[in-house]
Amino acid sequence: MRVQVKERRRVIVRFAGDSGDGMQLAGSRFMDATAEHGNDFATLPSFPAEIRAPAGTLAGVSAFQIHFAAQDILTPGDEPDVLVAMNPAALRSELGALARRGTVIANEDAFTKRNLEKAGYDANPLEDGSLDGFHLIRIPMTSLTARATEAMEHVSTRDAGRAKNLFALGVVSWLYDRPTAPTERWIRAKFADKPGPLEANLAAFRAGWNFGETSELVDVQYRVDPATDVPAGTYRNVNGTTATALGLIAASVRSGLPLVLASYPITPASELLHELARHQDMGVRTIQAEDEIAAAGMALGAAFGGALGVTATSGPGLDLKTETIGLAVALELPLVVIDVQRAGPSTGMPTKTEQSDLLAALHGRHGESPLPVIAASTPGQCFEAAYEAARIAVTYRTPVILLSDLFLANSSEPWLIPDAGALPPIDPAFAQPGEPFSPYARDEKGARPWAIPGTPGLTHRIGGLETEDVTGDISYDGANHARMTAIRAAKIAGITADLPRLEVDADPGAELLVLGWGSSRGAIRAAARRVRANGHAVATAHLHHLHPLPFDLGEVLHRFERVLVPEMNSGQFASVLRARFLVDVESYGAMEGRPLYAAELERELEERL
Amino acid sequence: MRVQVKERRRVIVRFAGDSGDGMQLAGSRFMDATAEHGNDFATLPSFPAEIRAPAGTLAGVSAFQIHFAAQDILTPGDEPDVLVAMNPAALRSELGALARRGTVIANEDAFTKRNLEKAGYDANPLEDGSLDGFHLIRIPMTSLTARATEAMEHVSTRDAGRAKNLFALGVVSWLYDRPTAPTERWIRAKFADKPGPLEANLAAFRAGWNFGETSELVDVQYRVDPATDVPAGTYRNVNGTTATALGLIAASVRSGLPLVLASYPITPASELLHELARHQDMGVRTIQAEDEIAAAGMALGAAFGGALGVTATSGPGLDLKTETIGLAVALELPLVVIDVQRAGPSTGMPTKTEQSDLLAALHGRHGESPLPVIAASTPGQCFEAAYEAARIAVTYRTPVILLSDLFLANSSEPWLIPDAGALPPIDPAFAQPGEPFSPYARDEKGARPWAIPGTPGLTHRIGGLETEDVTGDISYDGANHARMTAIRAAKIAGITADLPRLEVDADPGAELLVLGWGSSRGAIRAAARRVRANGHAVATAHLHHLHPLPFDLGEVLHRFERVLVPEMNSGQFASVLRARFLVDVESYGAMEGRPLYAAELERELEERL
Amino acid sequence: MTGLTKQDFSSDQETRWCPGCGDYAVLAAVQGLMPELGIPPHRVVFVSGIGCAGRFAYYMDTYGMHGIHGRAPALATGLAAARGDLSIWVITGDGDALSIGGNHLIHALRRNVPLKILMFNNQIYGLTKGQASPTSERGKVTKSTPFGAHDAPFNPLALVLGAGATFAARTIDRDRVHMTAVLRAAAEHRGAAFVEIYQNCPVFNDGAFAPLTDKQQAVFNRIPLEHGEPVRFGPDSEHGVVRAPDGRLVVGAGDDPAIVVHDAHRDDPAQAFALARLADSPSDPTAIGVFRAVERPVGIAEAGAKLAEARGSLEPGALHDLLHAGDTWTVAG
Amino acid sequence: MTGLTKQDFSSDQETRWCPGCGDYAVLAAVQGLMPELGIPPHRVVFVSGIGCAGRFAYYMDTYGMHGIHGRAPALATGLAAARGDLSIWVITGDGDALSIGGNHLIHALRRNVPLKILMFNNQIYGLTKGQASPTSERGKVTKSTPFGAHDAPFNPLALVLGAGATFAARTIDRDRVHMTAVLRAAAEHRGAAFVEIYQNCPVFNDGAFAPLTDKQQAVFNRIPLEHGEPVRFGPDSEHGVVRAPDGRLVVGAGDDPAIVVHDAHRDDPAQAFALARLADSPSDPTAIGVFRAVERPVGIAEAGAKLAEARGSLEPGALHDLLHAGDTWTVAG
Ligand SMILES: Cc1ncc(C[n+]2csc(CCOP(=O)(O)OP(=O)(O)O)c2C)c(N)n1
Ligand SMILES: Cc1ncc(C[n+]2csc(CCOP(=O)(O)OP(=O)(O)O)c2C)c(N)n1
Ligand code: SF4
Ligand code: SF4
Ligand SMILES: [Mg+2]
Ligand SMILES: [Mg+2]
Repeated sequence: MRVQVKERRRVIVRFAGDSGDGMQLAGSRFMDATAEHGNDFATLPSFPAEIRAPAGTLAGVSAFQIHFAAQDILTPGDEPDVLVAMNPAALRSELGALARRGTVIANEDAFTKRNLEKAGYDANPLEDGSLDGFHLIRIPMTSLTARATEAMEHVSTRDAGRAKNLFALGVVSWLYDRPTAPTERWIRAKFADKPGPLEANLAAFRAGWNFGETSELVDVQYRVDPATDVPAGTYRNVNGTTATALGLIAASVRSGLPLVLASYPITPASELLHELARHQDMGVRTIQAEDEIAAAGMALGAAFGGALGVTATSGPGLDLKTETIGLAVALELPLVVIDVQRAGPSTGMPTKTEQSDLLAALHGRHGESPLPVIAASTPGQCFEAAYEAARIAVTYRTPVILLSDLFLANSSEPWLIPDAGALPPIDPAFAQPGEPFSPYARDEKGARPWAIPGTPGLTHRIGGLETEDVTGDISYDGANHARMTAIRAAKIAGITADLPRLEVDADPGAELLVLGWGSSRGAIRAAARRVRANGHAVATAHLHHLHPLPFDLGEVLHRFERVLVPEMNSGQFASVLRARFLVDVESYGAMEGRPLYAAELERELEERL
Repeated sequence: MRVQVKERRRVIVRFAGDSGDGMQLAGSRFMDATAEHGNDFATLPSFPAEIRAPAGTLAGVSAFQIHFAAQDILTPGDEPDVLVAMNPAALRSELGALARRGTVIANEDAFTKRNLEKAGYDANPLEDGSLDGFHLIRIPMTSLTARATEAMEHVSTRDAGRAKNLFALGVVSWLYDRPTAPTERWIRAKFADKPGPLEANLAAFRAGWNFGETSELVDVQYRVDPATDVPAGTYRNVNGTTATALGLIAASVRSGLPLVLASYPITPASELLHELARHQDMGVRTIQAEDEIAAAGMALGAAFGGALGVTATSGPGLDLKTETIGLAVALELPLVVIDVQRAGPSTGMPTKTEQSDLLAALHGRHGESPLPVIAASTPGQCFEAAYEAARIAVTYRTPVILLSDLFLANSSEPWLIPDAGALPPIDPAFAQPGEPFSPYARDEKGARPWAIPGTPGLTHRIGGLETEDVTGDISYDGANHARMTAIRAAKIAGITADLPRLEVDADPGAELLVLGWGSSRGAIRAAARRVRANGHAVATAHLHHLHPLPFDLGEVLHRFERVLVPEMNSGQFASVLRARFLVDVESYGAMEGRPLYAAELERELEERL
Repeated sequence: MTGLTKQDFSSDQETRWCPGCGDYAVLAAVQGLMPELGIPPHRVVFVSGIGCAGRFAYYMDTYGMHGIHGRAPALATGLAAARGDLSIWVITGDGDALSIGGNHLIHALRRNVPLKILMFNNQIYGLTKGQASPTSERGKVTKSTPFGAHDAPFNPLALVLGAGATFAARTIDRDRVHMTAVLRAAAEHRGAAFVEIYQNCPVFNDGAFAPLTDKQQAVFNRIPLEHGEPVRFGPDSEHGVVRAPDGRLVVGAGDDPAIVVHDAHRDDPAQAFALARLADSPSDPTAIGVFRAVERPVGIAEAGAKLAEARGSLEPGALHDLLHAGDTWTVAG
Repeated sequence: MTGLTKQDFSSDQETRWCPGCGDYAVLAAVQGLMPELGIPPHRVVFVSGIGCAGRFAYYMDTYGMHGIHGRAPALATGLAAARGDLSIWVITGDGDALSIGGNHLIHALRRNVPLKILMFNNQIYGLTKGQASPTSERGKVTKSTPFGAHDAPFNPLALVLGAGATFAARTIDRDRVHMTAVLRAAAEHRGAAFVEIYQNCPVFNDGAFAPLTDKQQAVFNRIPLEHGEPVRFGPDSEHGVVRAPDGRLVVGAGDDPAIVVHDAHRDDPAQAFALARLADSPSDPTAIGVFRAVERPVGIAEAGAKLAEARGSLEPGALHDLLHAGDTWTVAG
């Protein structure tokens, strides 16, 4: 039979199965094929919570969502059009998200009595009509994979059993007409010296593809043309973690400062430690410290020695670094502190995202200890954000807190690779022997000299006790303390002079400004796009510098009737703006441990238009 | 000759000398005599910074200031009328504070070449006319003390040498006609079994008194009549540390909960540990933990066991307790965290006061972790504040941060002793065996059950991972997380219902409201008194609950044209009010490591009137 | 016997460890031992840190607190200070106890706080998916050490003996009988008891203890310690731990006259220390059992008793008197 | 010789310790030793914690960082990781190192970070004016323990040996010659060196070490350790440390054939541990000198070297290549 081919502008697919089913792998392969095909895309994996749950249970479900389109897109998407469910638990935990009349591709072999029970189904949803609202495609993937691989000499039944994810991938690849070459290439490279898995995976993938082509079950194929509206250049796929690592290494190379990352493992920040640990060849030094306090201390000690000192963590670890960050404020040494936010309070939900550490980053230190706070907005932008954090830390001799979050860290998108040579310069400007030297003298930016051990003639002592202006000697003088407090604050506030004016994307006559920070960027822009499509005028702007704020922000806020700040917390940034500008900023806070959805923001905006 | 006697309403005396000179002792004796005499008073000791400085140096100066009056007074006073200077360093470091045409009583024996050098004088200020603007009384205290004690059989020259502070005390006691009995009583008790010091001190004290009476150097005696406008009742003298300790013990006794204080020493909070450690007999248990993290953990562990768990610290220690306080927020267990603020950032100036930990107390935890914050306003009020902190912690099953500061901790004033029986009840309301029980069910106040180990049938587990509403089971459900976040916030916000409306002391037609919190209370009221005496109308109010805020605060703020918030920081509380009420609150921040002065506030007020 | 059963100590929470995880065996052993101790569930408290091991507390139907990473000993110390009437157990991992929690561990042991501290040592970070721990051997390749760990590991028993632990023992997840005996001894110890449990993590560090658990190798590598007995091992006790002329403990013949006799109750911890240092990693013959068990004052308990006493004997007027202590004066109305 | 003098290492800051404080003696000894080491002041860094001892850093005319309480070993570890070309010294107190800083101390030693850690042990909290420290003896009355400390103290050398310290020594503020020799040995050690210095605090704990410093008593109480020498002491070496039949080290006669010969370079730390445990408080005969000094890999330094190397050999295009690593695709303009 001839299948009809339909066109689609944008599609969202979610692969879901047991942690053991290889869904992340299937998703990643689909992503690479999609990249090669030339669509724009964004992806979001979701892993089971901390502990490995028993196979087949809801707690054990692992999923990978990809949003791809013929135009540039901004988020991994809210509601999938297609859900691949490798077992009942996957179906049950993910079905809620599926779009109305969406497609379910289920591995019916897995819907055994035992598995149904484990997932908490009394009846088989594939049969009891509960899926009538959806387009259900049942495929016995396990047995078809087994059949496809049987009688292959190297293939064990175990190999066959573990290849069904490639079968699913084959089906979906056909469904959206993805190129098969990248996947086959990958399989060959990956299993070069493992003939069993190699043959099994190849066979399964092809079997899946052929099944799509021949089976009557799948009667439409969709075409999603390559995106044409993306800027020219060379791209690669990155998630936030990789982009952050690259940004730090770039800053290290460009500044000539060796990179020393001292961290203590914590989900989701650990990945950055893992990633950087592999780059010894780039002169990167990673230390797994005994705890977060030590990690911050080691990074600061390295900075004293003239390195780019970085420490990365998540909420609970940020709490522990507080005192040491305060010391860095007093010492006025460069230090980059990265907080990959997750849902709190306390241990909270370590595998869920949130933006609720903002006020802790701004104010979570005793005494008057101001420091710059920067927030990354997309996976790819993490590169820029990390680079900027390093630039400010080094230029102003100050600790900088870079806020990322679990969503950014794990989400991937195509990234336009920047020209290494064109990155803004970072000059450590170490104090030189022979120059007149006082430890707390200041340059025009208010920064003090960075005189590193080993420099003849510049021996000096610094510490956490209040220091005398210029000399850096210990001082208990009240007037000096007031002066130093003002000097520290002015230095940080002065960074504003370095910052570009705020980019505002405003329709003529727009009365509502939607102001975002951090990972809500994509969702906000997507929502704005939609309300504009509905014919409304709206303005959006996004902040990457949360302290100090862009010099023209106040003026921008006053230009609009209403200002809405969507954030994954209870309105923390909104309160900062209210205090600073006395503007009645409205806040939309979502705290469900997931990224903001374009759809919910669309609703919020519509209500206000 | 007959000395004339003049009347004074209020007098400020500062005793200053080397750490070794016993100034704190002289001052305290003077205070007790003043209390017995019936004046109202307030005192403020100031100690040399952390490390013992070499004798005779500026860094080694120790001082004690007392403000006493025939009317009720509010602060230890700004500018002393009389400065007792036991050596050149004392004169040099304290003279700046002395009132114009004030009196200097100097121990001229100590103005030797060596001491003058140590203090950095090239010429002897007693002779070079540099004190012409003041009324200078030179007394050879060392030699007169020696003479007064010579030939006493038990008195060694060492005893004599160390008694000159009592000579100075005698002079000043005569000058202000203090009763001598309390001092002589004290000497006899203190040195009961040390005949040498006993005789020496008695003789020195009397010699000083007689010197005042007979010497022509001192030609006026001042009378400061007993204060008549203080409320009736039984009084004792307390500093903030003692009052806090008594408040905690009272809460423990009234609630029936044993008091467990776990602390790690830190200036100025250590004193509370020392004070409470002495009260084993009241069922108080103190633990010196290995660090502040452990201290917070131990207090929280004790709370789990059904004790009143308390931990006390200062800025750097508060930083370290952050994560554990966040755990307490998640566990919803009672915990009292006391922060005796000192000047930051980092180690800062450990012996100087400040109010700069407010935002850290409010926001210094990752994630959404709201908790009540209370601030003590005077040394005596620390009793009430500590009691209230315990009451709220127990009633609402929440950590509470009580903010005090170094000034409050060390400053003393007469305290009207409350009736133990009349203190508000504190009911632990432990969950009882047999009652229906879910760990995260809630009472009408939103508090969860406190089911302590040892209770049959109520075994349960709690932890820092997000908990399911009611059951308390671990939950990674997004909707549940949003609900729990809201529930935790609502519980804390709901405390407002318990709080009295805000007392406002407003003159008819007052347009300026001076709103204070913490230890600025006395200075604000004194300043208001002065501008009123100058015929201005002004309003004052003082907050003891900083989160949640009194329900009528917003309405109060809007009643006035202008609102001024004086605080010993860069305007932290002002920013809280601006964010919450969008009122253009003005801030006056003094950050010189000293309490606010009534005089500077008077100036600020005058400018705004 | 108490009429209590294993079920009385098993909570309704579904266990969430990976299939084959050594933690299951420890849980079974503890739930099996509890009824024998004759302490009702409501007098037992499990305080745990964060890690796979930390989940243990949820599976015991006793009072429990799942604290924060590394702080369980501090939380438990506070509980012990407030309450002398409970049986308090701390569950921790090698990272939780020795990395972030090192300070609290050594101080809880120094103070001899009456806690039973069970450290599940899988020589890896399990919960965070496979980084090196302070007990990971030098050169180990993990997610955080792709080129091999370059630091030497702790010898946990040497560390705790150095900290003054009054009870220190080591056992193995796979040996239910041995583990139960060691845990019972810990439960009966008056002060702080530290038990290192070699625990296999099949996912991130499988087989780390094979030399001690694998049928073939075990008999040659396990050196069982019995108080008062010569330290012999091997299929026919042909090997033994002997003291060399220079004073060192070395592996020698089972019938060597210089064979060491184990004395767990000896005041001087030096020999226990030497036995602990026989092997720094379980690849060599390794001593297991109770290394040290000595009576020492339990300061916190004593003070705790004083506390209770004081509370008990508080006069009605005590608070009034305290408030009025020292010089007071009265202003007439 | 280097032409450097004591003055080259003395800063212009006025020393602010109490009159008679033992810290002065240590400062003098260190400033006296430095020139001999032949390292110019600008290659020397002193990192200190908070406490009276912590002020030390301000008095050395070298690079210095006065950190926060207990964290000096962590700060110094980071510095050592970034820089292999410096001589890094950590100055800490008994509270700074063993109470709040315990975890960083044991990990710095485990990692064998090339730091010279000098712990000024005055068995009290000096700077905060007299609370108990983890080395204060049981029963000690202090501001924080008005009824006497109820916890047992740490034996610092036993603790650090348990943590795997490759160099552990003890000396006394009052013995300039001994202190200088021990500090020199520490300076020459390749890895982490821990030196406990008994330091008198005349204000809050005067005479704590009198048995070892007082002319009369010292000869009877100091047990000097010399590598390769039998451990003898007393005016005429009439006493000695001997190994009892049961293996314990005890004080016996100087001519006892079972006398112990000190071996500081021995791989097995058990004997050093036993010597450290001879006395838990300096009231009894106490061993002083270098207990252990063994060569071990200095992981952080090796990695540090790799780091420098890698930086050196970075190709110009390296960053460009890294950014373009993996699958890339190009969109035509
Ligand atoms: C303050 C803080 N830092 C880091 C973490 C992340 N974390 C949780 S468990 C763990 C270590 C787990 O290893 P281990 O203690 O050996 O326990 P296991 O999982 O192996 O049983 C870490 C680093 C955390 N939860 N909190
Ligand atoms: C985080 C923190 N906690 C507590 C303190 C207060 N503090 C300063 S030094 C010190 C202990 C000093 O004792 P030790 O380390 O023995 O040094 P010493 O003064 O005896 O030389 C303490 C508790 C602090 N500065 N920072
Ligand atoms: S990761 Fe390892 S330790 Fe953790 S549950 Fe799985 S097997 Fe057990
Ligand atoms: S308090 Fe003690 S340790 Fe500190 S400086 Fe004075 S004498 Fe030295
Ligand atoms: Mg582990
Ligand atoms: Mg000390």
